[in-house]
Amino acid sequence: MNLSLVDVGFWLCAVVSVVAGALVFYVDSMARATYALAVSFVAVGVALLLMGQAYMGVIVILMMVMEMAVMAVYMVMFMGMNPALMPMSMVHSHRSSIAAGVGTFLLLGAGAVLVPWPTRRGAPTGDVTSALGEAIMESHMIVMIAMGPVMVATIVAGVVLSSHRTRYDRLGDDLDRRPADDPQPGGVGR
Amino acid sequence: MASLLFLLVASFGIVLALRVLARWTAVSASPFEVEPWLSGHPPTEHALSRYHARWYTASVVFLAFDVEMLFMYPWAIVVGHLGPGAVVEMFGFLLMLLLAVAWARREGAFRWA
Amino acid sequence: MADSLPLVYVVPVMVGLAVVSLSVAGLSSALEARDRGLSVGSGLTLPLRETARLMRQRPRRTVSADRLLWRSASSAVIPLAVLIVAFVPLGAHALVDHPLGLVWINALDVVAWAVMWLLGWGVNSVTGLVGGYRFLALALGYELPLMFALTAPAIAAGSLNLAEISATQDGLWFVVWTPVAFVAYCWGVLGFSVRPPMDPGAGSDVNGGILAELAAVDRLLVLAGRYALLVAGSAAAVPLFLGGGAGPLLPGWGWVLIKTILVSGLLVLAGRRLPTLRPDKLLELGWVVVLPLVVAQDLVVSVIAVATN
Amino acid sequence: MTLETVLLVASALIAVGVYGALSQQVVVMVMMGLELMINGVILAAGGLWWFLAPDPSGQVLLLVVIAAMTVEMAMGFAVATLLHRQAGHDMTDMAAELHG
Repeated sequence: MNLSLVDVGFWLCAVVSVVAGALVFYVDSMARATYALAVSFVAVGVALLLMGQAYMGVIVILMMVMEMAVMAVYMVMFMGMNPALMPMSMVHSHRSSIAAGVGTFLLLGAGAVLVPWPTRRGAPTGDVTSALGEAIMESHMIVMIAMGPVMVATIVAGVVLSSHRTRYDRLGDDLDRRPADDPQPGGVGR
Repeated sequence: MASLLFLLVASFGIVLALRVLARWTAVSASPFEVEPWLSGHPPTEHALSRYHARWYTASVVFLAFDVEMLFMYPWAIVVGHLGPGAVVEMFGFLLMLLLAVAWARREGAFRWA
Repeated sequence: MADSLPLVYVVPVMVGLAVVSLSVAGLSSALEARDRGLSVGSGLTLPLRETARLMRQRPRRTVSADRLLWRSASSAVIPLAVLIVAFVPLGAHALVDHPLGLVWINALDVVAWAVMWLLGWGVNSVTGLVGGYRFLALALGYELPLMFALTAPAIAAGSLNLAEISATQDGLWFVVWTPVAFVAYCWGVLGFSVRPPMDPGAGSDVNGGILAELAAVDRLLVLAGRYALLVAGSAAAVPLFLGGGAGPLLPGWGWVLIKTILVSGLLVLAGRRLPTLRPDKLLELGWVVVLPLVVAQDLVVSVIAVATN
Repeated sequence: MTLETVLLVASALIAVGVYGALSQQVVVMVMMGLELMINGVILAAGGLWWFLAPDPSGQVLLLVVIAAMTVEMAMGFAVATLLHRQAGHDMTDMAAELHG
């Protein structure tokens, strides 16, 4: 068996991503849990790089590090207790969850090994990134068109859910109070 | 990729070397354990229990908006030869998002609340 | 990636980054010294003396600090700057000549989010944590304009490779017709290197914020790393907006070096002239003024790119 | 590195995610479990693309997975914030009262 550098890199990424992923639910500190998940994502990003998907690899690293940085804030603010000082167990139905996890692995793993995968058809184009750019602009334009409303809906729903003061609290019943009444002044128009 | 890996190792190596060197040059290598500086007050709680971020809504808007960067980079390198259609599509998409941002602004999403 | 520079060039690049960072730090403290009526010379040598002092200082740690994350964060600032510089072409080629160099630079500047917040978190001090949160709040404001600013040169050049982007600016630098993107980019550089005026996260009103309680070699690594990040960000601006290694007489790397020094010097000067920008003031400004402006800049660039193609 | 090994690693990630999503009590930790599962899906989709059909469609699919994940995070955070505000005794409300 000849092991190439790519194989070594892949196995390294594989071990790091799974171990870091498991650490998320093992460590006591919320910051450590979040950043363990970030490490897991970075390892998967590197694995994508090794599989000839440079853009996907880099963008996974970019997006996930950014999102985990925000995630850490939510973890710290909303966990309601302080595991940085005291070890905690915030787990319920531990045994059945482990059983579910193991079952999932056996099922998916068996599928991965036993399914007779077809052989590769086609080869990657020279420039995967620009092929992707052309795909989202031409043959798969529908994805872009669908994603716009989805993101607008996410922004609107997210703001509605997460803010406890609406425009009527800020601008008055007739929406004509200027400057707006905010707990803390700032921003544009002050 | 190999040179990137090499640089990663080399730069962390330099940092490690500085840390090791500092053990030699410092007046004492054993760390001095102190309480955090609080104008002389003794800390009575953990640091995180005294502060609350005030920009949750802004971070939600940010996360929703930054999805667009996924599409922006592949688009950027092909727009030149795809022509006006690609420009119209992308900026229509962005305009929609900016309208959502303007709406979020009226709801006070970018204010401390 | 066959075009990457040979690995021996790592040494001069790292030495260059260190020397330029020290010089920029010297400029900054010399200006500070002049404003305080001290001798400019003492300001110029302050970074060297500070280095010696911090290497001599006894290390400190706070009670129940998260030492793993704190140490990891303070160790990561300098490597982050080195990796950004690795993608910057010194003339025709970079240390790492990747087809997606631009996206890499964006990904690396995002890593600063994690590093700076962890610096504030790890110390287990309320002032440090407040600094970390301030940094993140500021990052929410500057990051999207920075991303759109990075896109402008990519659209104009039709490439995400920094060497190709700098080669496209034959005769006309992108800064001339993408000034908004350039300013937004510089704003982002000041943001991720936590330099004034984008440094409320390290403000003196919160006892140094993310720098609180850092001492000895930990403090040295972070303070030096902040200057290195500023220099690395300025170096990345050179192929993006300032024509890369283009210039008379000198070889490509010489011009990259000169332009890098000029940009980082200008950013230090600007930082001394402007008041500290607070996240609560800046968040909305970034979203409803700067972001649409940068998007409009991208629109102009892409219309020109389509028209000239 | 073969398709089988990539999918095995992806299954391991998904399995750990399933454990986390089922066993955790706090909303944000449940989200971490979900994200770990999506992490596995990203790896599996990348592997399938590379080993079976390296054409742009697979990449577009990956983009959609990543976008879906980000949307999931934004909505998850929004819901977590809402739940926290509804609890009525959190720091945010206390902070708002102080400003009153």
